[in-house]
Amino acid sequence: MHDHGECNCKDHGQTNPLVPTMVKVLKIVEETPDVKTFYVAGENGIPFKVMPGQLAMVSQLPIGEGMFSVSWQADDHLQFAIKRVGLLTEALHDIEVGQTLGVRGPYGNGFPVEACKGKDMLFIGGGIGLAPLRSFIKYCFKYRQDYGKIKIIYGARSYDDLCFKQELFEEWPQVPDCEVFVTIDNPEEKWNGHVGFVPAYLEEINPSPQGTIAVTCGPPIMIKFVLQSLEKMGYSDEQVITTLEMRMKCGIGKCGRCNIGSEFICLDGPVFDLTQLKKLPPEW
Amino acid sequence: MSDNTMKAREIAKKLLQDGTVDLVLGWEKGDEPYVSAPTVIRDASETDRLVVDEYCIHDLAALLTDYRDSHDKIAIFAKGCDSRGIVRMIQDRVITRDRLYIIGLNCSGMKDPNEYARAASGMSKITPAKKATKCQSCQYPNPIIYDEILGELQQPGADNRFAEIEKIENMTPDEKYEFFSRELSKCIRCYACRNACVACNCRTCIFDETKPQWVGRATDTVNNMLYHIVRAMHVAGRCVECGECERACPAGVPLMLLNRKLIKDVDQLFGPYQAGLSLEGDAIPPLSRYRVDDPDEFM
Amino acid sequence: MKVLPSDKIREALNILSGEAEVYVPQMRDDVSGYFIWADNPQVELALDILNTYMSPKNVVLPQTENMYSFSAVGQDANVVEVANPQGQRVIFGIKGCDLKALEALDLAFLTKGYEDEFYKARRQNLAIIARACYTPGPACFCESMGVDRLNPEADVVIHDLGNQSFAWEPKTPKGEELTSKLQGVLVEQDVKLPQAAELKRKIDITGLSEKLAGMFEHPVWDELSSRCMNCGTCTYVCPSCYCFDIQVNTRGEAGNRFRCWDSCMYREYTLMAGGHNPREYKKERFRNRFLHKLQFFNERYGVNLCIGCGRCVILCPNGVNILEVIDKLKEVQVDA
Amino acid sequence: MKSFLKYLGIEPERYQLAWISGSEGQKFADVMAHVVAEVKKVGPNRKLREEHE
Repeated sequence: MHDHGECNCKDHGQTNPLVPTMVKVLKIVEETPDVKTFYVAGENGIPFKVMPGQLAMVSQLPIGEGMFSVSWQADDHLQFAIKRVGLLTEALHDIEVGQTLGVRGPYGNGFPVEACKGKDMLFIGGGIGLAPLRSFIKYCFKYRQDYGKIKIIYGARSYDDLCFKQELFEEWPQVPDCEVFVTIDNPEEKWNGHVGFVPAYLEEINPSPQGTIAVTCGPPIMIKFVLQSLEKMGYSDEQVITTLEMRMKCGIGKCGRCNIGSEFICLDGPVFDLTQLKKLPPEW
Repeated sequence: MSDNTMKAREIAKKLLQDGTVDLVLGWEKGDEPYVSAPTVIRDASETDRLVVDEYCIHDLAALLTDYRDSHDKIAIFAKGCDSRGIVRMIQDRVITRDRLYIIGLNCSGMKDPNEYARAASGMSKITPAKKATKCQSCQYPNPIIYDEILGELQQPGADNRFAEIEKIENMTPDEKYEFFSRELSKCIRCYACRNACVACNCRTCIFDETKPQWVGRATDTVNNMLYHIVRAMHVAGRCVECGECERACPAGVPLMLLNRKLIKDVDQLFGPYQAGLSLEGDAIPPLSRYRVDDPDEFM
Repeated sequence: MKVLPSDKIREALNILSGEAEVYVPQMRDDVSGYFIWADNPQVELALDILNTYMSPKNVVLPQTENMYSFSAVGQDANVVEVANPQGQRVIFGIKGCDLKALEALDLAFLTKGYEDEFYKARRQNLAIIARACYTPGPACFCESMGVDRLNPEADVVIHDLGNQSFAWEPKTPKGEELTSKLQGVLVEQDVKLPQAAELKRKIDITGLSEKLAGMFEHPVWDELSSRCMNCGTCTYVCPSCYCFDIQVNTRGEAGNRFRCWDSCMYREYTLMAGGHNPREYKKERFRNRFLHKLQFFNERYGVNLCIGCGRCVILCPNGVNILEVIDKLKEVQVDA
Repeated sequence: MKSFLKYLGIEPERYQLAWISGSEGQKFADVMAHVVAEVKKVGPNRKLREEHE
């Protein structure tokens, strides 16, 4: 069972892991027509500490609960980037600042931030898949000296669908030794950057696997092609990490639905490296 | 029935060998003498697994929904009630008639393997009936449509299907509610009745919907009653009275009391009509079409 | 040895019901299950049948269980009250196979980093009066699954002496406590325990879990799953199936969040909001259930999740039989 | 539907259908008054209601 890093998921407000603690929405940033980032915090700051890549169950009590990656854990608030796809997310997109939400967590193993120290980092994201990666990217920037060169390859369906545009185009390229490559699926007039799918763009850039860890997250179909491309480019299984998405209800490895084989995404995942993934049945 | 088994195997082998069909949907024996279970055979050499005996009670048409998106040509065994199920599937656009090779069985009434399994299990003290409850007052023992037929013509039984219904109709409202709430509170919401039903062939069932969620998943009496009322109304006018829902129910809920009431109402209100009896134009279920002379006393 | 005479059983249950909810096997129309004795003591006890259709898992995992109530007014909302099912519970007449299933549920709910508080509250103060099983049924294969049917691990083990009276054998301090509560009805008798009948069904599953690990893509799964119609009967009557769903019940500005049984056989069990479903088709769901029973749970907790009670074999409307599935899985060649 | 609900034990007065066009305001008022009177006669409904424990 993966250890939970330094996070202390046992001492959050509630003893019962299934009961949420209340937080208030401080700020809502509209990233794209269907993605918003919510800044939430409890009365005494963040309800619990979170490591990059970990998840939390966000609930609007009368509507429902959903599992989301924590896009970033600042000192005084948590950020969730949520795409409008279903019953709960639609309701969440209608709320305003000041709304009370329930949060419980943190769940999942999170990215192996320690093991990646000293390595070059290659982040490959698709659509809303950038949200979990962002928590690791900003962690690398926070401890910039611990990590080598950073490359970020990110794609979305259209220019409007690109998440975190402000960071993507202004902030991240300024970070020392960090390159950002952005692509969209089909050409648009106001876009003069690269056009094409992420896996193809990845093979075009062809970053060398030497001392590099590749981290990918996006729609399942994109992950499958990216994994193939990485293997073609000589990345060994240990060098490739992905974070997966499944339907989750309890978040504590009990309700049984988020399993790939005998592993639960919410408890043993969501982060797996390719060696682990290959041992599991191809059913995700 | 054993010569039917021989004939069934020959037909199936021939159909698979000359490629008329890609798979045969029939029954094979389980490891108990009273168990015949549905099976799919694609390889001509395996057709001697097939059997046609007195325990072949399942309506195989219900499994056709698994092949709605494939192009397999299917040979399917069908008793009287099953053939009405096939009509139902065709009328609901699940599968087209030309993809089916129907081997009809004139049926003299089947035994319910589940009843025998329960009796033999030691978990209940019921004595299994010689003829399953659903076959007791069967009106259509001979298949409605078929490409080939096995067995001699059978006579339909006495028609007292609605005796129970009338008995309930004469009860007071409170007695009726008390009866149904007690019966439906036994329901454990395993949806065997829905999955066994040929009329329940929607791609996304209303009970799987979450946006909005029409019927709660809690198993209290009201949610259970709502589930059964909504399901009964959805199959009203389309239910072919095969009785599989009641037979499949692990909790013994008398579901046919609901379905038969609606069959009686549709028959009386919307003109003489029994579901799944013909594929011709005018046999469309009455609640799926509008006629000027439909009753509307509320106008 | 102490004996609980048949005419004193009702009295004993009434005594126990004084301070605890006593669950007993009862027949409701033709469905048998474990119900609270105090709810309707007039209903006959179902002690003369092999086992109940509905397994006793509802004692520790009710089919619908309220978790917490909340109020949500305007922009703010808060949890009002978290359910806390304290109170003593006694289960009377549970058999060795169902008890082994309870151990599997304990592993699932109380280990691996998190404890389920609701389950723990129900499980901790549960006294178990288990019934030794001398007359197995045709579909029973519990001993092949490692179940000790004659000497189950319980607080008290009772042995049916044939005339509806039971030899009473306390095993744990809690058992002694129950015995002292009932010493008014228990009588001292020297007693000859009945001869245990042999199990008709034996099945050897050694090495099956390892073999299954390499059989995920094997075509046998198409054939095995062809007769299944994906209803939830097998998962709901099974004593060791524990998957649950979390739902909300909102009435205006208040409501409660509850959990209820769920089945991996349903399509929307793994259907994601965006429409992606890792187990979209019947074969995948059927395969996942049997792999969970015979491989996944074993890999994760070291114990098989199938305890050989035979309920799914008896109650499956389409005749899916786990014994035939196991035989087929063992017999099939794995090329890779 | 009306006959089915009656069959289940819901008093028929509780479930009534009426076809009223947008312009028939008066008929709407009459039908409403009629329904209210009928339901009052039958008394408060105890059926198909979740009892809050």
